[in-house]
This record gives sequence, structure tokens and C-alpha cells, in this order.
Amino acid sequence: MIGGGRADPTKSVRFHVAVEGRVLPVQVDGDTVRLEGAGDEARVLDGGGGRSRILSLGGRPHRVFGLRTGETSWEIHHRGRTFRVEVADERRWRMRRVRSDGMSPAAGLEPVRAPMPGLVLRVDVEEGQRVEDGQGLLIVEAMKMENELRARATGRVRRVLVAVGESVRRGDVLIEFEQDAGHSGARDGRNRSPGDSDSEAAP
Amino acid sequence: MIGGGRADPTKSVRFHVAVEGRVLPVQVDGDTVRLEGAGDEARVLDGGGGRSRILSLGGRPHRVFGLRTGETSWEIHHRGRTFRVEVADERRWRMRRVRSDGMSPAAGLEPVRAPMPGLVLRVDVEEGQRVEDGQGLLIVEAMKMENELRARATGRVRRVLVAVGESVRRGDVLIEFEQDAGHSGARDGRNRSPGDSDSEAAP
Amino acid sequence: MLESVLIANRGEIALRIVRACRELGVRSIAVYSEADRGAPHVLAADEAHEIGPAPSAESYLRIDRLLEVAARSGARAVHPGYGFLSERAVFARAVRDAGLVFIGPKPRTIAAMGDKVRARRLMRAAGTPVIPGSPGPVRDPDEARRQAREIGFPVLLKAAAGGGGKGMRVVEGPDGLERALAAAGREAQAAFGDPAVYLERYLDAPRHIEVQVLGDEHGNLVHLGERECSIQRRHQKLVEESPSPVGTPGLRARMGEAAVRAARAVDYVGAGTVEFLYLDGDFHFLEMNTRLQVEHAVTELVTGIDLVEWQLRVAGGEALPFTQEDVRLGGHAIECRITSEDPFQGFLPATGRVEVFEAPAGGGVRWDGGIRAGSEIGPHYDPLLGKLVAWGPDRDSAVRRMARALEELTIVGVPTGVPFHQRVMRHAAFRRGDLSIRFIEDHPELTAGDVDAKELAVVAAAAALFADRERGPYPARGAHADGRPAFSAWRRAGVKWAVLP
Amino acid sequence: MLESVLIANRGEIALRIVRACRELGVRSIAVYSEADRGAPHVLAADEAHEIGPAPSAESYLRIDRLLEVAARSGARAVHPGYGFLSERAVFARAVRDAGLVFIGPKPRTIAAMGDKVRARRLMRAAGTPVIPGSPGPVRDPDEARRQAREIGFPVLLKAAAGGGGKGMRVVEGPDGLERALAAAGREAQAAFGDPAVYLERYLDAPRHIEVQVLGDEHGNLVHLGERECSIQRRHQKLVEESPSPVGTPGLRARMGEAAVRAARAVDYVGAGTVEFLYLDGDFHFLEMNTRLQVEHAVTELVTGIDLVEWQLRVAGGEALPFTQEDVRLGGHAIECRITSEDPFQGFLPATGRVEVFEAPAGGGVRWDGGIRAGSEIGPHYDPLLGKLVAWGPDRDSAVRRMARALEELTIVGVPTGVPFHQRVMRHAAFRRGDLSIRFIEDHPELTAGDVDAKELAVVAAAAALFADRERGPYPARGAHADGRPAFSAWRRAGVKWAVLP
Repeated sequence: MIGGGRADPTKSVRFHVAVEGRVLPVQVDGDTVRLEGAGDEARVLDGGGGRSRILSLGGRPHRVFGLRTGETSWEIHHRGRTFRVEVADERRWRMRRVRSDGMSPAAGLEPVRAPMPGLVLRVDVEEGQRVEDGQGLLIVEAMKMENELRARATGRVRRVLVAVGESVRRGDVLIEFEQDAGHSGARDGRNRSPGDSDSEAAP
Repeated sequence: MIGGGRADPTKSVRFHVAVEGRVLPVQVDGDTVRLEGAGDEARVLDGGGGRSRILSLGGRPHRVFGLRTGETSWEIHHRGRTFRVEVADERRWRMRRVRSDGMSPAAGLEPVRAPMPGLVLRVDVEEGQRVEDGQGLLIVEAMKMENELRARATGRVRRVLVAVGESVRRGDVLIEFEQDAGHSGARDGRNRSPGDSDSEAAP
Repeated sequence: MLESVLIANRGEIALRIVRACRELGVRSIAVYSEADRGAPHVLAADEAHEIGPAPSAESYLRIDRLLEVAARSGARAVHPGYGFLSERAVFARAVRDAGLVFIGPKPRTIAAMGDKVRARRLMRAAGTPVIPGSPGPVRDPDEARRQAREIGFPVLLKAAAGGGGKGMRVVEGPDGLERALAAAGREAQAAFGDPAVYLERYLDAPRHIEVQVLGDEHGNLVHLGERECSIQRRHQKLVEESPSPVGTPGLRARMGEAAVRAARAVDYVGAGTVEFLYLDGDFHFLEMNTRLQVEHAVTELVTGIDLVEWQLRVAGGEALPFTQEDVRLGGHAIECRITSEDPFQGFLPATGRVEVFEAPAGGGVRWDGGIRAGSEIGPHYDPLLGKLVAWGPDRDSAVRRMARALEELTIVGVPTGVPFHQRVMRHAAFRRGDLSIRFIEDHPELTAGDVDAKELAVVAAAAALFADRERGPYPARGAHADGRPAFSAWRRAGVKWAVLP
Repeated sequence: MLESVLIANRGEIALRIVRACRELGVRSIAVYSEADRGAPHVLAADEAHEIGPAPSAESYLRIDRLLEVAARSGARAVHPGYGFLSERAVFARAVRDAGLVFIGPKPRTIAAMGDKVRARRLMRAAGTPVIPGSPGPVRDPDEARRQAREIGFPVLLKAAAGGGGKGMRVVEGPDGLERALAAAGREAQAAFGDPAVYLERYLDAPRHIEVQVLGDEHGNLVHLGERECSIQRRHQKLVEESPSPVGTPGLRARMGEAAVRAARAVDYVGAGTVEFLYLDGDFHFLEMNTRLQVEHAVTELVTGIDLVEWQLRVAGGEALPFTQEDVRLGGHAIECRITSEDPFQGFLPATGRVEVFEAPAGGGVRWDGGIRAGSEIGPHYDPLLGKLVAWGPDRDSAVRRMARALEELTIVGVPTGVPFHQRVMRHAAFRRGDLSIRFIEDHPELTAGDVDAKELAVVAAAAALFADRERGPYPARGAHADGRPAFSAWRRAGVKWAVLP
């Protein structure tokens, strides 16, 4: 329970925190949180407030918010920004290392997922079709804007899971790929600069 | 559970609500709340939000907040004002009517209670002492102001439960009375107009 | 003064209008879709009526339902806000035909300016410089190619019925033209109910500077200075300010006169905005918005004039009590639009539930929002959550105050543009006032997802702490006190994080 | 500009000062008691240090600890806020002796004005009209009786070291004098560490009008117009405004000159306030507050001058860049002090937890607060939760805007003065500007606990609805998500409601 007691408050617990592509080992010892290596030490100033905590790091107070989004995943909010974070304690961390190969994201081709809830306006590819890097795949409308999702590499379409007129939810898998000549994936228009002078609507 | 399901959502439930010295019978039927006699009917516009509800009364939306303070007692907040309310369903209401005599507050002499948390600075009466209406009984300091509590009627001090230097919490009984010549009670300076030209500090 | 006003809108602007009504003693009548039951604008109004399901086509765009509510509630006037039906002449006409006052210009003014092609012709006739472009809408790819060659690439596709960046596309060369035309047409159809698109020369890195005008029914027409809104992403403004960093009294007078002339050419009544592109001392007419702008608050802060109040007064027949000489700009105001978009993911819009909301406060800060803790941000409407506005005696103090206010603004539950705005306020080019509509492209560091080590340390410490305090299985403990899970199903569906240890 | 400032205060004023520091790029160093861990002023600061347990005598009044933190953090200056140590010359001196800048006037200025008896003598010498009273502190009941007879009843007992209503008593006749003297002395001792009390004639129903002054170290001294703060309860201001409804330019000039003369007599540097009682065109010196006032924001809104910014600048040695002629009042501003006191229970202060907090927003509204959702309001400090300020182009629009903002301000969990202020804003006498320090006594309907039938209906409907939705035993379901009960033990102890059915 948030703010509630821990199983054994006297025992220090070690966590591995994956955030923004890095993994940081962190030790929690009661109201003291230590970042290994960095030499940083945070003190819990105020433990109340449900989803919020106040930490002091080098005398500077920080208000942080945590929303749990899954078994080991959290959204941490700090100074206006939201970070998606994975947190594993020592036990889970070891299990994980045995099962997969360290901390790298699951290998293989990434399917195209809906970046937001919306309506499928058009599907431009068929199953089995070969697609080139940058090729338009389908158009999803959301928040009154059209968003063209494109291939991020060259590959072959394994499955198209949606049809025109269908509503999709954020994260829904829309198209799956298989290797053709080299890795394939999807490029969904994110991280492109806004003024890209082409026909792609921003999401 | 707030916002949660009711035992039988199809059944209308009748409540008796005591607020500001009046008792109003109210019927709750799913998302419709009917005030008997008044002909008023409120509709629940929005049931979410934990402690808040939005009611529509004659087309006008009202946001209300409810904090449960006891088995049958609530604090209801509406447009900046806090109301202390007692709510009983039909069963409790009948039980109550059999046990006591209707809705009037418990009869008898009211003890002096601490109107706020504070420190007892002075006690001016002793057990067994006769006190006159308006007579100063003790002084409690809180939020840096002195507050003199006075007798609200003539009576006799039965018990003094605090001593000088003691911290008291809001609601703590400080002095109990017994009848002497007529009813007795305490007048604690509340509801007095601010400029009362005497030595009594406002709480 | 009008006795009552029906507000045919939602979100922050509906609340803004309700506030003005309340302050003037005008009865406010809100409408809401099923998704907006209990929304802040509903709650603040004197009365509120449900008008249909969440999709705007079935609620906020339903003229018939709006008029039905107006009749039922005895409304005397209708305020359309911005977006939705605000620039639809057919709506203004329907409101008038129902015997109500439409709070905005005459239907024929809206029609004249709403048809961007016709507006360009009118403005040219009125002597206002206009950007070279196609003489009319382009119907097919071939015509588009011909026109584009004549104008010269890059060209800008624009919805003839448009505004606000919808149905707009920049096309670099002939290759992308056909697809862009189709997409722009569909978007224009969806947004404005009219697929017509025309071409304009695409100016390289101009500033967007616009002039607020205000007119009454008695022939008075003044301008209230300029706003610079150059910081845009895909033609959606993100940061606005008044005055413009290049706004000398001379330029203000010239642009102000051009704007008043443009407004007079269409017999303008009420509040409106004439938009210009500014480049190297010259300015060209872009379009006129015949409604209240999102960014009207910066003008209010520097002039002390409440624009919505004057919309209501003018609609009620009052004459403006001030002349052009009485209008004086004092200090500097900046607005940041706060949207539920992730600036580090290409401004990807996000849906979700606002778990924590705290507005900034203190001197010189204004928050105009439409959310509170518990608000669900759905996929049906604009991602604008609210507008943060800061005033200071000069630009630099306004910028510093905005930076302070952005630190205080707390919205937890959906990603927002707050960290982007924080970077803008600290950015040297912005501090210098060195702006253009390519500002975001020219400064990719504003939207780069980098995190400094100190920040990472805080986030990691926080994550470990939360994980330590809440060891049980998910979602049992993360649930709300009212039994609902901490995230809506939609939101949960969006978690597509690589599974780490 | 000063590099860093330690803020020796808490609550809204500490946050106010942190904001100014942030906007000026000054490092802010907060201090806090155990009860204030994680309070808004702590969180907003660049760094924060704990200085002791909750009681102020063991934390915020501990000069030694404050100076220790200043040394440890490398603070260059100390801002005392208001209350606490702000008018203790000994503190100002200690700060200076530690080689730091004290943000306020010179210690001898504080001492001269802090001794109310001496201040009266000084002012009389400077030619400022002063209310008749005892020439010095009264030491015993006999002397008090003698003096009171000479002055004439009713008399006002006042703490010589005082201010802010503490240690103050009105005495109608000889009977109550002795007890009042003892109580006032004790209160004065507790609040200011000095039991000395003096007598003044009690004027019948004057207005409280005060003048803001601002001086620098280079001999510049200006006034920033007046504030009327007549609506008081036991000498605690509740509503303040600028300008005063009786504030003609002529009166403003006369009072302003008197205030500047008074300030000059004590070599004033920084922001200060000269308070007057005004009756029938005449005004008498009441006292000078040698610090920032709670109500400084109304002056900021009508002058556009940020008082805390100028406190910091002047303390850093800057000269005021404006003269008396540059200071102009624009529009009208009103402030309502929002305290955790129940206006329908004699303003009984209440402790508890703020369960819901929503600040009002929109144009012309300013919230300066020190709370957020989850704040615990304990018994150790002032019940001031925050200040709501509204600006309008004229008094009437400011009043209407304040009424609107009061409707939006949502504080659930402790009773507040909000409903009282709502009644004041609607009150005909207030609307007319017909004010005196007896306003609340003269209009008992403002604090009468009556409820209209419509309101009762809503409350009863709400109560039944909540009870219907939450039938289980208490407190199992009413608990917070974090496992704490919905009310602290103290709060629960306060529930002394008669048990109804």
C-alpha cells in the first residue's frame, strides 16, 4: 500500500531501475535512497500524499509522483515531465537475466502499433507485401488530424490486423512484419520534426 | 464504497437527513434523489471523483463533496460552506425513534468542550462551585489567541477535567456541570459578534 | 446587457465565457456531450444541458440540438467560442433566424472571410498585401501541379474553409503533391465539412504576427495591438505573446491600420483577428479569424480590456466607450498552450486521466483551463488542456515569470507540453526574441528527449522508492479509493514499454 | 542583485517570496518546522532546511537556528516575511551582525516603530495627527484606571510591541479593565515576548486606511497609494482593497505625504506601511508596520509594481527607478483573506486536513496561498490559508470578479471564511463602499448561520446520495488510498455533533 509499511522496514532493498534507455541500481534503506556509483543520496522529506513523495537531494527538495502502470512498470512525473520506468528488485532482476539476455528490448521486428486511439481511414498494404523504409502503411485519424504510419525499415507484411473504418485503441497492434531483406519495423511519424515538408500529418 | 455498486441498485432507499436543525426525508432511487414534500428532484450528473458528486437540481449543476466523519455523520461541502449532517436510513431511523425521543439533541446539561486544540492557560472555577451565566470558567490559548470560555447558564461545576498547562484537543470535555438553580451549560464565546467590548478574546 | 447566453462550446473556452457571464450577471447556459458530464464548464454555468454522444459531429456540431436547447432554456444569445461552429456562417445565420443574438460578426462577414480564396481577393481589393497563390481552389492533381509550378515550390496547401492548421500541408516538390492534396482534402472535409483546398507560396521562416480588432454596431472599430505567435508546430500555435519582440510603435500603427482596414472591408462587428506573415519589415495578409482566438488573453493582459466582456456588450448593442487613442499597451504578456501531447514523441497526443492537477498561482500569472483532478482526456476533442499566461512589466520579466509558473503547473496522468515550454523559456534565441514559424525545426534541442544525469537520478530514486513502498501485485493497490483502477483501459492499452528486467 | 535569500517564514508569504526569488534568479533557501515538511514553500525553494519542532518558539522564532542555516547554506540575505521575527529589531540586528543583509528597514527603525508608545511620540513630533492615549505603557491596573478615566471610555488596550490585533482589547468601562489588562499582557508576551500594554482612545467606527511606502538607501521614498482594510474582526483584517472607496486624489495626496513624512522621520528603507484611522475626512496615525503586509498584493495589482521584487532590489542597494509622479493607480483590487475559521461559529479556528483544493483561475484573479490538497492545518500557526485577490477596471467589476472567484475557490476538509466573503461581496453596504471597522458588528447577517431552503435541499440530497453509495461501516471505506483514515485523530475528536437518528 502506498505510504504503508514495508515487509521489513529495517532491511535495505536493492532495485534496478530502467529509465530512458539506462539501468540504474538503487538502494532503498528506510527513508534513504542511494544511487549506486553516482554517490547521490536522496532523503524522503514527506511520505504522505498518496501518489506523491517529496525527496531531498543535496538539500534541494523534489516533488515526484508515481503512477503504477503494471507489475514492474511505473510512470514517474517530475518537474512537468513524465518518465516511463521499469523497476525490478534483486530477485526479479536475476530471474530476468536468466530468461532473456540482459536489459535490451525484446529482439525481433517491432509491429506497428496505434500511437493513439483513433479510426483507421485507409490501409495501403496487404499481407505478404514487401515494404520499403519510409513507405506509407496506413492512415489513422485521431483528435481530428490524420496520422500516416510508415515503415521504418524494409521488410515484409506478415499480418494486417485492422480494416478501414475500425476503431483502434492506443497500443493496439495494427500490422506485423517479418524479415525480408534485412530488419523491418515501423516508423510511425514520431520524433520527426514538425515541419517535415511532406504529406504526413503530425499525430 | 464511494461510487461503487449498491446492494440492490433497483431498490429505492429512504433516508432521514438532519441538517442545520431540520430533518428532511430523502428518497434515493439509482441516480435520482427526491426530496419529499419539497417536490425537488436531483439527478446525479457525474458519479465519479471519489469524494465529489455533481447533482443537477432544476437544470442547475451543483458540485457537492462528502466526507464521512462517523457511522451516520457526514460533512457535506457545497459552494464554499461546510455542513455537518446526520443521515439515517429507514431502519436506523425507526430504531432511533424507539430508543430516544425523536430528533432533538440529547437532553441535559452540556459540558464545556474545547472549541479548538490548544493549551489551558488558566482555570477559574473549582468542582462544586456555583457559576453564573456569563461567568468566566477557563482560558484556552490556541493559534496565538486567548479564548475565554464562559458559563452559558447558571449551574454548579461537577467536574473539572483539565489543569493549567495541559494541552487539549478539539472536542475534549473540559468542565462538566450539574443543575443548581435551573439549567446550566457553557457559553464558549462562539457566535458572539467580534467587537464585543469586553475582555474576551475571540477563538 | 444580454439577459442570457448559450455557450456552444466546451473546455477552457466555454469556462472562460461562463466566467465573463457570471461577472456581468448574464445567465450562462452550458451544453455538454456525454463525455463532458460534470466537466468544469458545465459546473460553472447557471444551467447545463446534454446534447449528445462524445463525437462532436453528434453533439457540439449539432446545430439543431443547440437551437433546441436555446429554445428550451430561453437563451437570448449564443456564443460559439472558437473551433466547432464558430466560423460557420450557416450556424450564425441559423442562430439569427431563431431570433437569437449571435455573438460574433454578421453571417456574411464570416462567409467572406471563411472562404479563404474569396478573402484573399477582398483583401487585395482593400489594398492589403497578400501572399501569391492560386486564384481559387484546386480541384484535381493536374491543376494543382500547374498552379504549384506557377507559384513555385515549396507550396502550402490550405483548406479554403479552414483555419487552425487543419487541412494544411507544405509540399516541397511535385512528387508529394497528389497524396498531400488528397489528405488535406479529407482533413478539410472532416474539420470544416468542405474539401476545397487552394495553394499559396510557402514563405521561408517568416514571423506570424496578428492584430486583434474590436468593432461595434455603431461603426467604431479599433485594434488592440499585435500578438506574435511564431512558435508553431504544424501551424498549431504553441507560444504567443504581446507585443511582438519586433513590434515597434511604427510597425504596430501600420499593421493596426491594415487590420482595421481589412475588418472594415467586411463590415466587422465584435472581436476578430487579422493574421499576417511578417518577413524583413514587410507583412502579408494570411487570413482573418472571425471569432475569439485561443490566445486572446495576452491582449487582455497588456490592454486591461476584457475581450469576452466586450464581445457580450457589443452583441447587446453597446457602443465601445474607448477610441484608438485610449488603447494603450502596458507591459508584456506571454501565453503557453498546454496540451496533452508529448513533446519528446513528436507531440503525440495522449489520452488518459488527470490524476493530479495544480494550477500555478501568485502575481502576474493567469491560468485559463478546462480540467481538474479526475478529468478524463478522451480522443474526441482538441488536446488543449489550458493556457498559462504570464504578465510582466517588460518581456524579460514576463519570460522569467512564465518559467516560474511552468515549474508550478502540475498535471500528472497525461504527458503535456510543459517541459517543451520550459525549454523554450530558457532558450537563448527565444530570450533574444529571435523567432520565426520555423523556430521548432531550427532548434531541435527543444524536442530532443535527452535527460540530464541529475534528473535521471531523481527519477530513478523516485521509482525505487515507489516500488519499495508498494510491493504487492498490480493493480490491487494502485486502485483509486473509489475502486476504479488507477488507469482507464485505454490508457493501459497504450503501455507498450519494452519489458525490462 | 542579491545572490541568495534565506526566507525566515512559512506558509503563503514564504512561497510568495520564493516566487519572487525564482523570477529574479536569486537562490531561495527555505526553512521549515517538523510540521511543515514538504509544505509548498519548502518545495518551491532551491533548498530547504529543517529548523525544529512545530511550535514556532522552537522553530520559526529561533534566531540561532536561522543564522546557523544561513551560515551553512551560504545565504547572503534574510527575508523575514510578516509576523514571526519580522518586526523584531533584535533579529534584524543579529542578521546584520552575522554579515548578512536584512531585507527590511534598519534595526533602529524597527525598534522606533515597534515600540508603539515611542512611535506615537515620534509621529506627533513629525506633525502627524495621533490618537489620544496614555503617554507610555501602563504597568498596573491602578495606573490603567487612571489613564483610562483621563482618556475616556471606551479605551483600547494595545501591546506596545504589538501589531496585527494580538494583545489588543476594547474596554467599555472600569469593570473589565483589570482582567483585560492581564489577558492583553499575556497575549503580548506570548506573541511578541514583551508584556507592555498602553491605552488609546477607542474611536467609534472609523475606517482603517493605510499607505504603502517604499524607500531605497539613496534617499528616495515614494508612496504607492492607499489600501482600505476596514473589514476586520477583532483587529484582524479580512477584506482589503485599493484604492479606498473614499480615496479621492486629494485625500490620497494628503495621506501619502503624511506617510512619507512619517517614514522619513525614521529613515525608512524598503517596503513599509503607515496605518491611519480615518473618520469624517480626518485621519490619525495608528502605527507603522516596518515590514511587508499581508495585503500588499492589492497595491501590486493597481500599481503594476512588484513589492517583493523591490524589497529585494532595494536590499541589494539598487535605487528606485521611478519617482512619485511615475506611480499611477490603475483599476481597483480587492483581497479576501481565506482562513480556516468558521464564520458561522464566531470565526472559530479549525484544524484538519485539506482534502480537496482548487484555486480559482481566469482573468483578473490572483491566488496567493500556502496550501495544497493533503495539507494538514495544525494548531501551531496562523489560520491564514491564502489570499484571493481580484482586479477590475473599476471597483464594481473587481467586486463582481471576486464574487465569481469565491465561487470557484474550493477548499474541502476545513471550514473557511469563503461563505462570509461571498456574503460581503453581495452586501449592499459593501457595494456602496460604506465601510468602517465596525462593519461586521453592524451587519450581523454576514455571520448568521442561516441557510436558504434551496441550499438545504442540495445538501440533504447530497448527504443521502453519499450515504446511499457508502453503506458499509465507518471508517473502513472512508479511508484514504494510502491507508490513513479520512480524518486525523484531532479532527475526529472535534466531532461533537448531537447524535441524531
